[in-house]
Amino acid sequence: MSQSYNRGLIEDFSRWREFSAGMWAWIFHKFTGWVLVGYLFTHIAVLSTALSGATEYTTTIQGLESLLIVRILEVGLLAVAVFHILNGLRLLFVDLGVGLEAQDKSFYASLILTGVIVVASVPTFLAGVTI
Amino acid sequence: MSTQVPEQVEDESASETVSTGKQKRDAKKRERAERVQEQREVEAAEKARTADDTYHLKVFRYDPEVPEKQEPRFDDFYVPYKQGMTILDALMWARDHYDSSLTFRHSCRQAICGSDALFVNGSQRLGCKTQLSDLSEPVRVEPLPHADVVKDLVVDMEHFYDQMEAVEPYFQTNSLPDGELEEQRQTRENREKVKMSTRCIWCSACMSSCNIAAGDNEYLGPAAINKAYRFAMDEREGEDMKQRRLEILEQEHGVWRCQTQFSCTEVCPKDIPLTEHIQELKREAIKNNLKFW
Amino acid sequence: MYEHDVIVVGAGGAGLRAAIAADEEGADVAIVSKLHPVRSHTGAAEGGINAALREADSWEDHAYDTMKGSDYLADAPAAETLCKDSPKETIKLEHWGMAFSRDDDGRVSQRPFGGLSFPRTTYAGAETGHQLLHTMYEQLVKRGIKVYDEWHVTRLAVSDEEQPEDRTCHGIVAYDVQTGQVEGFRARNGVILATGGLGQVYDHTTNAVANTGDGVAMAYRAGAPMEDMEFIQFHPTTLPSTGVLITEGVRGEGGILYNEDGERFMFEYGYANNLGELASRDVVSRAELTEVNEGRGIEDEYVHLDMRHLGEERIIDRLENIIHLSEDFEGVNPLEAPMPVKPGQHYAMGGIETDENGETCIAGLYAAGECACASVHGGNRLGGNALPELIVFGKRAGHHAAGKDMKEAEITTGKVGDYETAEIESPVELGESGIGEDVVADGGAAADSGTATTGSDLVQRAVEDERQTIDHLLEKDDGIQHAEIRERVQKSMTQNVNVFREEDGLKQALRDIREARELYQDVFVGDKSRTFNTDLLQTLETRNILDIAEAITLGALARNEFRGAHWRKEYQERRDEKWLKHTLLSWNDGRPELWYKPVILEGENKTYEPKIRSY
Amino acid sequence: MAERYTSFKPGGRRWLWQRLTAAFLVVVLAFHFFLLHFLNHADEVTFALSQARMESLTYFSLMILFLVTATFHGVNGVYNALVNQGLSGTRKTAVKVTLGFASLLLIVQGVRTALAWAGGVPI
Ligand SMILES: Cc1cc2nc3c(=O)[nH]c(=O)nc-3n(C[C@H](O)[C@H](O)[C@H](O)COP(=O)(O)OP(=O)(O)OC[C@H]3O[C@@H](n4cnc5c(N)ncnc54)[C@H](O)[C@@H]3O)c2cc1C
Ligand code: HEM
Ligand code: SF4
Ligand code: F3S
Ligand code: FES
Repeated sequence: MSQSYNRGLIEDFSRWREFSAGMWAWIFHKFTGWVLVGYLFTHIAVLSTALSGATEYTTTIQGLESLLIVRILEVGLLAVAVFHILNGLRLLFVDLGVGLEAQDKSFYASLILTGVIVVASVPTFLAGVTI
Repeated sequence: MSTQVPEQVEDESASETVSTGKQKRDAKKRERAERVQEQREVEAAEKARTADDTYHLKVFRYDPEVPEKQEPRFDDFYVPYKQGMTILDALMWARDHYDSSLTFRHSCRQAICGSDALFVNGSQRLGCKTQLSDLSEPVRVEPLPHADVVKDLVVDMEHFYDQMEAVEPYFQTNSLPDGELEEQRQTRENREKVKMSTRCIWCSACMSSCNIAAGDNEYLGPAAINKAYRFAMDEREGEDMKQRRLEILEQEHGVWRCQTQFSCTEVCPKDIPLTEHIQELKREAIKNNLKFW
Repeated sequence: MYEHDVIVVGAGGAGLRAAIAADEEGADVAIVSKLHPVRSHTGAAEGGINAALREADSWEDHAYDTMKGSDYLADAPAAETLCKDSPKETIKLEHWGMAFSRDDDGRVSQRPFGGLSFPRTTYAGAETGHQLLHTMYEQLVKRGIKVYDEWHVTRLAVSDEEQPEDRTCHGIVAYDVQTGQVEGFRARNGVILATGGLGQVYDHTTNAVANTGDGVAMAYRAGAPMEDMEFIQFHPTTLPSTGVLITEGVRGEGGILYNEDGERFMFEYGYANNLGELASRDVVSRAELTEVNEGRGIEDEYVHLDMRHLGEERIIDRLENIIHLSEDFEGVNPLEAPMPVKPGQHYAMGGIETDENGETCIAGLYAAGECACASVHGGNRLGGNALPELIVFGKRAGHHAAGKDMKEAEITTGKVGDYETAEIESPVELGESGIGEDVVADGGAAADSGTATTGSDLVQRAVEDERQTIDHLLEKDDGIQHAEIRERVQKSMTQNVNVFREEDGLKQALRDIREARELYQDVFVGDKSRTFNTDLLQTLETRNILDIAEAITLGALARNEFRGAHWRKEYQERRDEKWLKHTLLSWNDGRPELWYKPVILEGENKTYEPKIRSY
Repeated sequence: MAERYTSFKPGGRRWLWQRLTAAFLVVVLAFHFFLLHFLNHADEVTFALSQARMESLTYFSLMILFLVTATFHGVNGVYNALVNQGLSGTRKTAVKVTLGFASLLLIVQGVRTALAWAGGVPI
């Protein structure tokens, strides 16, 4: 073992090119999951300004919400959440042993559906933003 | 029988009593012929490089002992194409005609010994089962990812074997028939159920393709889980054995590690529905435990 | 040096069964194999295992079929042992969990096979060998039997008494493929050879690349004779580019053979007016080759096997596997085009001479499986008789080597009793070329064991000799490569010692082999690395191929008759008055020595009278 | 089997809970998004509105449950991903403790906020 050539990280990082549907789904799910927990923590942090009083809270929120960048990030969050939900459902079905043969198709479907939903919600999400 | 006698292709062997003198002369003649032959081979190689009906292979090379190969590199080989040629055929051709030190495992040439799983154009395949004509050029041939390279295309399989052997991969039952001439009964349906799982040839393609197995060395991996499935689902083993098997599979690094990436199922040269088997075991394990709650 | 009671060389069906048997007897046993066990070629067997399991069947019938199939060149005690033990051993596999195909009542399925009077071929789909190999390896794991895998055994450590019958085998020498180390393995009780087939002597074979007849050649050079080597089975339907087997089932279902002109030659040219494509393997093989030789072959190489007319549904139902084989290995979709096929080497009936306990004439040396010749198959093996041979004789050899009391063998080994010696007529010198030059004589009795007194010393000597041989091969910088030598021999064997054999061709083959032997003096290994040096290993294997090719050809040249798979142009009949005897070839100071021993046709209850073999 | 026997190892239990929480989250998260982005537009969010909703016991308990399941699901997911990367030994224990602590903190903070809105547990 000791004398063998260790291909290490180079190997792992260049492999994505050869990924197949199920592996992309895994990567995306992982990524979106992490973003969501990250958001959960920030979300609670922001909300807990409520502890310091009503006005404090309202100004913080409205201040944030008026920023375009925040709105755009929210759209991103929506995309992330929708994908995670849809692919999560796909995974739940896989766990139940349903539709295993169509696992790649259902992944593509999740992607497309995510796209559609996100595009459709952009107007609502960007509504009332002051630039 | 009316079999016709084949026409011998006659050469100088017609006369039976060959003097040693003649033998020597023959030997000389042959030697000359050989040299011409060699010449031809070199020319052929040159032509091969430029001709249309050759395949361009880029093959991973590494040898810890040979200074030029200590730093891994890719070598180019141009192999003349023949109808039906597989990756393995091409590698053998390259080895026998260009570089005798080109090293890879192979034996059966018919997808049953599981020696020659390779990483070809970005996916795990059996060399002997992959037609060159199905691949785009240049054909990149590498050793299996996520395994230590011993030399060229040969990887260390020990870890894979360890995992395979960690699941008590042998039939166990408490209720064999008494007579040594009497078999255990098994329904056709049950045999059908385990059939695919018994086809595994231990090639390790699945293990190599799985990102989880790459990250977690203790993960049993799809092949070993499939092996356990083969026994857990075999009705001849009986219920208490199944219990035991599920206990093995339920370890921290057993079935729960699988993240349903499906790549194992995709690369398996024997078309074993690995993900399906793993998922079924997860459900079995859960069901089994709910009984005890 | 490693030390065990019993050392088994090879981990195919025979080797695994032998190891398990020795373990059952309480011996400390280890397997040394150049491939990991599950890579062994037993895995390739498709058809099944013959065993008389049912009430309507009997081992006597099976024995009768086997003797008839062998064209009366099998030894009855061996054939009867096979048929008597096979049911028990087959059921044992079932008890070990092997996934046999099942009947509706849950019993193991059996199917009809060529040459059998009862459907007694027990099978597991079209992958019986794979299931058998894996089931047995599982038992090995269960018992924790030590396996030295990827250790290439290169020679036996045998004492050097004058007569092989007085010699003792003390162990083996093996080369660790991963590290390049040469090590000795001392066997306190015995060494069992189970190295499998020798198909690589031919350039077109259903056998694996690893089937180079190492065990046969090693034993031969250590003094154990090779028996009936001229009997080689050729299968008529193998894919031209790889030799992958297309099962007889295709013809069974109605597949048709065509030549280049689209003629159904089996009938049109009268090769088999009654059975056509379904004639026996040797007849069909000869017919195909005749077509090719007469210029009616496709690309001067093969003929077509067409099954399209069977209809997609039926093909998928019964021959699905064939679609994959043809597509994967030949790039031809048999639903759209006929499959190219040609005859290919398939099985060696001959091998190391043993008795029905697997023992050779050298004390402590055993052989089992395809590398051995107990003689069960005689002139022709019946389909489905090789796998039972592995489990029956593998087990017996294992038990015997581990010291279990067994019934005295009826078959004799070595030059005892009723044997006759014979002259060899050969156009060229035979045997070792240029002994005494700088190549250390490979194999044979430990070259000079003068000072070696104990078994361990003897093994150590052999190790040193082997190290020298290997160092020598690795040091040489220039010469000829093994691939070229091997290719010459393989080509010549396929050309001259194939399905058709005639005197001129056989002599030509001997000349070619001689030439190859001389070239081998100049062989060099291009790869100088000690790590996984397949170049070196194949060079060593090529040496074995040379010895075996010579033995096959010599036996064929000497046998002036047509029996079983051995066809001679000059002699179109079986000649029982002269040839009811086994061909044996001993290695005598670097030269082959030919002799014969009579066939034993007396069975336990009856004598098998030679009849005309017709089906 | 006299004693209550279970071979159920945490691996399997966590796996099951990850699925169960996921199934629950599908519904609640969808509801949450819908409510806060489509029914009430983001720029209209105020303390008062939140307060109004929180004062209903149903909504309050749903949100607490939402918080707890999401925290479990998310944190367990992260932990799982790390184990999948071969995390073991003391590092694994350390990660486990840290993640556990973080979740606790998150839940406490979340509950405090909710209470602030509702002005005590709504009855
Ligand atoms: C395509 C095909 C289909 C067949 N179908 C059937 C069938 O349906 N029914 C039937 O009865 N028979 C069938 N046969 C025949 C039968 O499968 C073989 O005869 C049998 O499997 C041989 O088993 P074995 O154990 O002797 O050798 P193998 O399985 O070939 O094993 C040889 C072992 O020896 C080891 N070895 C070799 N050389 C060395 C060395 N130098 N050092 C260390 N180890 C070494 C190898 O690593 C290997 O483990 C078929 C054969 C083929 C090729
Ligand atoms: C709304 C519905 C949701 C569904 C259906 C869902 C589904 C899933 C499923 C099935 C998994 C397990 C994947 C596996 O183990 O193979 C998972 C993982 C995960 N989820 Fe969710 N989830 C949802 C919401 C959330 C939320 C709100 C968060 C954030 C707090 C989140 C964070 C995570 C994380 C971090 C993982 C681990 C990802 C990884 O493998 O690295 N999920 N999800
Ligand atoms: S499961 Fe498939 S891919 Fe994995 S080792 Fe077995 S045969 Fe190879
Ligand atoms: S690739 Fe790995 S994650 Fe599961 S489905 Fe296969 S084992
Ligand atoms: S050579 Fe045996 S599987 Fe490819």
